[in-house]
Amino acid sequence: MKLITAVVKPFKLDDVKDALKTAGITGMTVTEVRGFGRQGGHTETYRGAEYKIDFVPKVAIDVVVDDEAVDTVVDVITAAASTGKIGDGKVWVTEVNRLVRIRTGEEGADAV
Amino acid sequence: MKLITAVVKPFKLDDVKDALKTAGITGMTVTEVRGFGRQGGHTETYRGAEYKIDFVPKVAIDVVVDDEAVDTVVDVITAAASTGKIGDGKVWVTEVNRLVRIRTGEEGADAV
Amino acid sequence: MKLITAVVKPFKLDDVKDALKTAGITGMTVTEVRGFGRQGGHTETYRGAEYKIDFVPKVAIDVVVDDEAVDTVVDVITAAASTGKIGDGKVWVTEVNRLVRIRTGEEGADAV
Amino acid sequence: MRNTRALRIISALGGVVAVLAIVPSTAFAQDVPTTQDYLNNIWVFIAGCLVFFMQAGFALVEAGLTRAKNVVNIFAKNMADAIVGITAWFACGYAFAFGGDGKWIGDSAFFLADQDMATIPSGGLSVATTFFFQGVFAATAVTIASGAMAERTKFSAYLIFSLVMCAIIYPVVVHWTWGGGFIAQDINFGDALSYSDFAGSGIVHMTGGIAALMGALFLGPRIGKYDENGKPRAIPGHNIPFAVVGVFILWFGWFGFNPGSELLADEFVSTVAVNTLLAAVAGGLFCAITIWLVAGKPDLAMIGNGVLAGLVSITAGCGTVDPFPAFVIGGIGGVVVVFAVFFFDKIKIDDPVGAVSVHGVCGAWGVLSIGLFAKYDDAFLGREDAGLFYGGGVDQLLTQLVMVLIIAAWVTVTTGALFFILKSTIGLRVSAEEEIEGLDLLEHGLQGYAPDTVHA
Amino acid sequence: MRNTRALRIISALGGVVAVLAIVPSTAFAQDVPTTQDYLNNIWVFIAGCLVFFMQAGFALVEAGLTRAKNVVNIFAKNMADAIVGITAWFACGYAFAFGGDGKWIGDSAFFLADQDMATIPSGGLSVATTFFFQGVFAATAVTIASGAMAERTKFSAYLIFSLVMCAIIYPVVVHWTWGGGFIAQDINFGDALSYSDFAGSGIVHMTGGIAALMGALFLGPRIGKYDENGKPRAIPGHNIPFAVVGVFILWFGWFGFNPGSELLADEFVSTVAVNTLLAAVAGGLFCAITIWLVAGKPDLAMIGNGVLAGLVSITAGCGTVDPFPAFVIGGIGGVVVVFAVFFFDKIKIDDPVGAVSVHGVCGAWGVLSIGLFAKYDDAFLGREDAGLFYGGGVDQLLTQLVMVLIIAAWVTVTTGALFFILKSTIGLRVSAEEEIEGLDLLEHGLQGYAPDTVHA
Amino acid sequence: MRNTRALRIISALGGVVAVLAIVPSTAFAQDVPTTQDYLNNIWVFIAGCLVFFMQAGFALVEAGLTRAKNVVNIFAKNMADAIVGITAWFACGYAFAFGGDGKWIGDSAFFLADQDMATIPSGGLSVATTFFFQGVFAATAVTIASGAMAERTKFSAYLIFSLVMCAIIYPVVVHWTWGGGFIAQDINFGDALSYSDFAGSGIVHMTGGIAALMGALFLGPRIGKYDENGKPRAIPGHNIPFAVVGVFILWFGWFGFNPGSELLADEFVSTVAVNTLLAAVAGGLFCAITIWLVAGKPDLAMIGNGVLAGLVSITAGCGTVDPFPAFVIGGIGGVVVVFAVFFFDKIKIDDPVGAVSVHGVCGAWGVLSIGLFAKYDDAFLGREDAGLFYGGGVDQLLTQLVMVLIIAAWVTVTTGALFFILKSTIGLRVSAEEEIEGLDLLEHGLQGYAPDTVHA
Ligand SMILES: Nc1ncnc2c1ncn2[C@@H]1O[C@H](COP(=O)(O)OP(=O)(O)O)[C@@H](O)[C@H]1O
Ligand SMILES: Nc1ncnc2c1ncn2[C@@H]1O[C@H](COP(=O)(O)OP(=O)(O)O)[C@@H](O)[C@H]1O
Ligand SMILES: Nc1ncnc2c1ncn2[C@@H]1O[C@H](COP(=O)(O)OP(=O)(O)O)[C@@H](O)[C@H]1O
Repeated sequence: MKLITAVVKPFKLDDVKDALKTAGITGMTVTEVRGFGRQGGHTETYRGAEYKIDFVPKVAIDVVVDDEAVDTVVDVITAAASTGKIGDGKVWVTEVNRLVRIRTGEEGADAV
Repeated sequence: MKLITAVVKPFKLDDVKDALKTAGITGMTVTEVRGFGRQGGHTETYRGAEYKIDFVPKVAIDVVVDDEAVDTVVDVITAAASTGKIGDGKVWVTEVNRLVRIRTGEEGADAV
Repeated sequence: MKLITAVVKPFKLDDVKDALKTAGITGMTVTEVRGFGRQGGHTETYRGAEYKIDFVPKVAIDVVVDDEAVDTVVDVITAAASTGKIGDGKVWVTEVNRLVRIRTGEEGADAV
Repeated sequence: MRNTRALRIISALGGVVAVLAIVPSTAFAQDVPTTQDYLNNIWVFIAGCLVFFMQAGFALVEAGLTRAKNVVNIFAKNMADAIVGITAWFACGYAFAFGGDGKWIGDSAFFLADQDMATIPSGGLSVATTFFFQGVFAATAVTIASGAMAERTKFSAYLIFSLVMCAIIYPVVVHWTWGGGFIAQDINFGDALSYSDFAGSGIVHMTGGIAALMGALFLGPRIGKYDENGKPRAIPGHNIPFAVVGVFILWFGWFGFNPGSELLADEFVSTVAVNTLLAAVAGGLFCAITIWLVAGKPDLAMIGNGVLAGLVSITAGCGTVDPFPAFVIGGIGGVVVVFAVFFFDKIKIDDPVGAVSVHGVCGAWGVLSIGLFAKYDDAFLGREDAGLFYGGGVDQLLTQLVMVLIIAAWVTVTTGALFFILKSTIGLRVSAEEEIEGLDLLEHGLQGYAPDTVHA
Repeated sequence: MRNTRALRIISALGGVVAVLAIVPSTAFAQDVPTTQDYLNNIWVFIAGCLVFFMQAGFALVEAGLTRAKNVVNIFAKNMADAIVGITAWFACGYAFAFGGDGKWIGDSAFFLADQDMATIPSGGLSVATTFFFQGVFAATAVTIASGAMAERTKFSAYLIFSLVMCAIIYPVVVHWTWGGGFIAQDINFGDALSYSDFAGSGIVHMTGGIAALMGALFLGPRIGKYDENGKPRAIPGHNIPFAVVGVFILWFGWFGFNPGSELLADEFVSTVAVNTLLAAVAGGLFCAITIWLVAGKPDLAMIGNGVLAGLVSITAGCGTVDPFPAFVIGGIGGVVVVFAVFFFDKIKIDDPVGAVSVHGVCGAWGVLSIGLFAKYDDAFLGREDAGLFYGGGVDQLLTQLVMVLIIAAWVTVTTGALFFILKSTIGLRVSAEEEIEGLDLLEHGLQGYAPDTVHA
Repeated sequence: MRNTRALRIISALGGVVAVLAIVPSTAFAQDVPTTQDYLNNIWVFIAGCLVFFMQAGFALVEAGLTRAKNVVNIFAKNMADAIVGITAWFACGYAFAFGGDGKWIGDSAFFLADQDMATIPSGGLSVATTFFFQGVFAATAVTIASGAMAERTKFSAYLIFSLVMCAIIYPVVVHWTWGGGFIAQDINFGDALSYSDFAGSGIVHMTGGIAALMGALFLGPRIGKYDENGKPRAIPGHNIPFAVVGVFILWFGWFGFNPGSELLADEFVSTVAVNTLLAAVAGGLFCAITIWLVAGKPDLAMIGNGVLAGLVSITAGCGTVDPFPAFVIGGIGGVVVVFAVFFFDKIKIDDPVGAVSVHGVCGAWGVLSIGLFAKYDDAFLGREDAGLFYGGGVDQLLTQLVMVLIIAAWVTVTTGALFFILKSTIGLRVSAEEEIEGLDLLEHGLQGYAPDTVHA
């Protein structure tokens, strides 16, 4: 199985979630994160003193899926999260050796 | 080595932590997350307008362990986090190529 | 490609970020986390009743890099994040099968 | 007609004679104010302080019911209402409202130039006291709109609105009524001797509420407020504690707003206060029951509106009704506000905090309620039992209705024109990107809740 | 006996004669209130406004010392106390407390029907002023309990408690005392001429504190408050700033609560205020020292309780003691509250905000302290030097003690019965699941701090 | 000279004769206070309550402009200022300030021992009223410094500072001026009859501001405030809503601070209030314009300072100037504060909330402004048209300047010595580790915003 991690713009979360639902994904885990990248942050002045905010708010979405589902899911996310502007984010895929559903102890595909 | 990621109900965090301690785990990293899954969210009305909260609060626990410890740890977590109710969460395991303790530079098993 | 995850002390974030920038890293994703480890927490009393805070605030930094860059990046982080005191944190490396830049659809190295 | 009014009240207490009797000294030294004169002015000033404090209440309610990414903007707008509003009031607002007895608009006392600030006319208020008390009222009137325009209005455009509102739109309404202008002079039908709006359900709240309505109308709804089928979606406020504390502060301030509008320290201050208290709890109570029945939950964000609805509803009639009718008037306000909120949501007027429903709708209801429940002479009515339910016939109700229509027309036209001009020049609304990112960073360069930074 | 009391005080200033002298007019026109009458009523009304504002203080303290997942519920309960409480006070509470001079309970003025609201009796307060001032006191009394019952009480059950408390339980206590009922008439031993409880350490705070105790008792502790060995665990509050701002607001409001209870605008208003100020700082000071010594840290969450303990402790005696004794009385309260909190924690009474210790225990201490430190006639005592330390013997102390026991008995029995009935019918406590998830979502369908939503 | 002052004002209204005329009774019964006497004391007491409430405002402003990890410490320091400050005032502060007419320091009324608290001297204030009003002023003066010393000061060291400040340093300043000491007696040049500082721009705010400056100086900047090149870095506050609500509360409290300093209930209360209101809005307005031009954004965190700057600036002159000059004085304060903040940032005085700029710099400006704009006799000046711009020449300006220098010298030396001693004994600053981790956990063992704990 694979873990797909997508870092996207916060206001795109709903779109991505809905897209994944329609694609038959039944679960995901979301984390508020801060991103540093090409998009860059912006410089503020606070009471006259400057300060640079390098990080911009992002949302990370973790989805564990069967191997065969990976490509579709990646495409679905990419499509739903894209605005064409710098800072849209990344998607990366890592290997999952084992997945367990706590409630039932089911493993692998059944646990998704 | 392996990274074990568990997504559990927030009020189970203490139980899981204590169980892991007793199981001889010396460290873990915890993140507040929001989960989407079978458990579903719930529909609220705010000032008369409805809105659906798809996400429910969860806690993600990351533990890096030696390969031989994986199964016990997964079992320990599963046991401690289970309520038998939908939404108990998942545990998944991924491969870790390398682990370093920043303070000492120790690697692998010594770094845990 | 590899995903490097570093759990460090919050006030070290800026140093690590700057060090990574200088090392030519163009992007990273940061998460507020709570850590449990040797450092231990501390016992408080609140209105006379004691309570133990096991978790201490930490920051997790995720960086996806090309395989060849891994060792330098790990060293850079370790150097920048180290205070020599217990609780400096960990760095671990996991395998990334695929990386996509949402905006362009670029894959792998080009997507970093 | 505040002056005559004050006098009327005094005679109601046994006449100027009695007043003189109380303080012989004044008999031979008309220019020496009496302790009663001092008490009047101190009390009205203290009431003004409570009204001023309502600024904090408005800010908290609006901030609590909107999103964290716009919280700095909310507070900046409320702070601006106080700063710009009072400045405009000082420059010309007070002059237009109370400067001389022209029928249409005042024309003296700009910048308070050459005003005798201190001297207290026997039984009345000094210029200083009046300027202060009426000035904080003006700041309140303009602040009402900021909530309805929240989360999408350009800061610069809002500043201009705030300026014009306090400089001319609101002052004209005041001049026509409390200032003794044409509504005070000419609007009275049949047995009705005069309009009545004791503390400003119409003059202050409906004026602010209609400006809020026009603002929301010209701005259009926030991005995401309506789904593809046009169904309204909730955009929950980010801090309910702020909202509720804000309601308590407004409620507290209202005990200056209404009782202070007696403009004298007499026995009616306490009766006005009791009516205000009862209307507020009735508003909250019946709003809670209504929303509980309709939505299945006692939605606290709505109940807060209910309390304010009760307060706005009784602001006009608090000087003329008995306690029980006050309770009824407030309770009706509490029910009305719920359906008003639903209604505006439905017709796609996006009012994040319910300002139009609370101040506009219940403000109008408050003015009209006098035509139904008026019993005592509040020194506007000039007669007892003016209300329909007390045998006063429909004349007072008609008078009140016409007053509502005149004020509504004036405010609709002027604020409409203003928003139209702003929209077609500097623009009224921020860019979609800015609205999504939040106004705080791009408009103000400041985060409401910055994470702790440590540059080690 | 407030009326006689007011009169007593006036004579204490040189007698009604002097009063007439001050205002000749009244000599020939008894029905024309004097400026002094107006000042009395305006002042007591303003004091009432400050007391009303304490609602915001209570809400903030309770919210700050509890968890974020229950914050909406906390504010909903406080808002309900104001809404339901005042409504009940209007319907029958005021009537039971002040409606006629029956020995056991009042029986007139329900819904203020046919009351002459405005007229000010010479040297006294109008019905409107009394209703307002006493009404906000009632709202305070009931709010005290909400903190102790926080984080686990069913909202509907709490509403019924709040209603009964303001409708009958508290009004009866008031009738027996301030209302001139049997405690005022019959409870005085030996040299003691009357009980004394100037502003309600016992009548208001102990009453609320005991209700809080019974509530916490019938509810049982929050899930997780005690570990497997029954050792109390801390459940830290989620917002210390709220808690401290709440304390400042309560302190501010107390300057209406105590000085306003003079029920007149005379020279004793300021002396009462000074005693109140000194007792508050002493309470905070000695509480800080105590907790610092005991727990090793100056726990701010406890120090806030200390200030409130000082204020509650002096609420009974503020009219009869000298500044230094006031400082001592407050300081003792500040020490007592620390050990009271420990004690209730130990015996498994889970009181999240320390309401029982602050209002119950220190309320009783306040009433008793008069028996020790009373020096001046506060117009209850009817004599100088009534305190044991001033040669007044033990009679006053005994009288105070009996008063405490009577009130405690009444409140314990009635609230006990009420909570028992609630528990065995609709239920007093939410489900374990709901308690763990938090009351906000399931009881109110509202998050206290909703994350920003963007439906793009 | 407050007493004579009060008298002077009364004569200004027609003389003591008139006063007697108003209340014949006093003619034959000097010991019976008049309604005017009661009104005076009640009003000044109410004003004192508003000033007391400023404690909450200071706490919120300081907390809002600093980091979440130190929020408990901020509130603990403000609470301590009230507790320790008032206790010190009670023990000896009041005695040093107002105990007898020694030229250098008072020497009676320690712990208010044997004071006649209640009796009201004709036309004046009782000891109780004076103690209360002046006591809350003292608490304000000390609180000013806490903001500048935020996020790095040892709690124990701060407590000692707070104690000494209210026990001796501030009281001496008061004795020299309002207490009738040597500045009041001897500092007047040429035509100038006396210094003037109506409500304490210099006596209270500059005193606090200079203490703040010395504190920040001895502490040194927070870790990370300056980058390797010594360029100042912003450390954004964690809660802008707190900061703005705090400003509104302070503004609200200032309507007790300035008008209450009239120490009488007369017609000048309202004129002082109007000047205060106008200076505040001018301060906010011109500060906003300045920062918008300089930094390109209307920085709300700075605008809040601007409003406070306007208020501090008019605190000295509010009793002697016309409305327009008041607006100008406040506006200048609003511009000055911006550059003052930049200046102190530049010279590495790290003042997280701008206390030195707001209270120190604008406090001095306020005192001097009298030398320029004074028109009426505020009962200090003893003459009309004392200001340079009104033909009064430079004598008053010189007098004001010397007064500023004397107070500045005294406070600089004493607080400097105090901080030096603290630094070289128990230490003034927390460890670097503690500063980085935050003061809340290590100094107070309490988190400001604890996450919800559930021990299932
Ligand atoms: N190498 C990386 N490792 C981890 N996260 C990254 C990396 N590069 C970018 N990100 C994340 O992706 C977000 C968007 O990247 P950015 O370079 O700003 O724009 P784009 O995705 O269009 O290239 C960043 O804010 C960061 O959260
Ligand atoms: N495919 C998935 N990938 C990542 N996280 C998931 C996935 N499915 C579920 N989760 C996480 O597990 C939590 C519980 O899953 P849910 O389906 O609600 O109940 P259960 O675990 O009993 O099946 C979810 O809230 C989500 O955080
Ligand atoms: N086995 C582990 N798995 C995941 N995170 C860990 C693990 N051990 C430690 N950590 C993280 O590293 C942080 C520091 O570890 P700790 O043992 O306290 O000090 P050190 O890193 O010096 O050994 C912890 O707070 C935790 O966040």
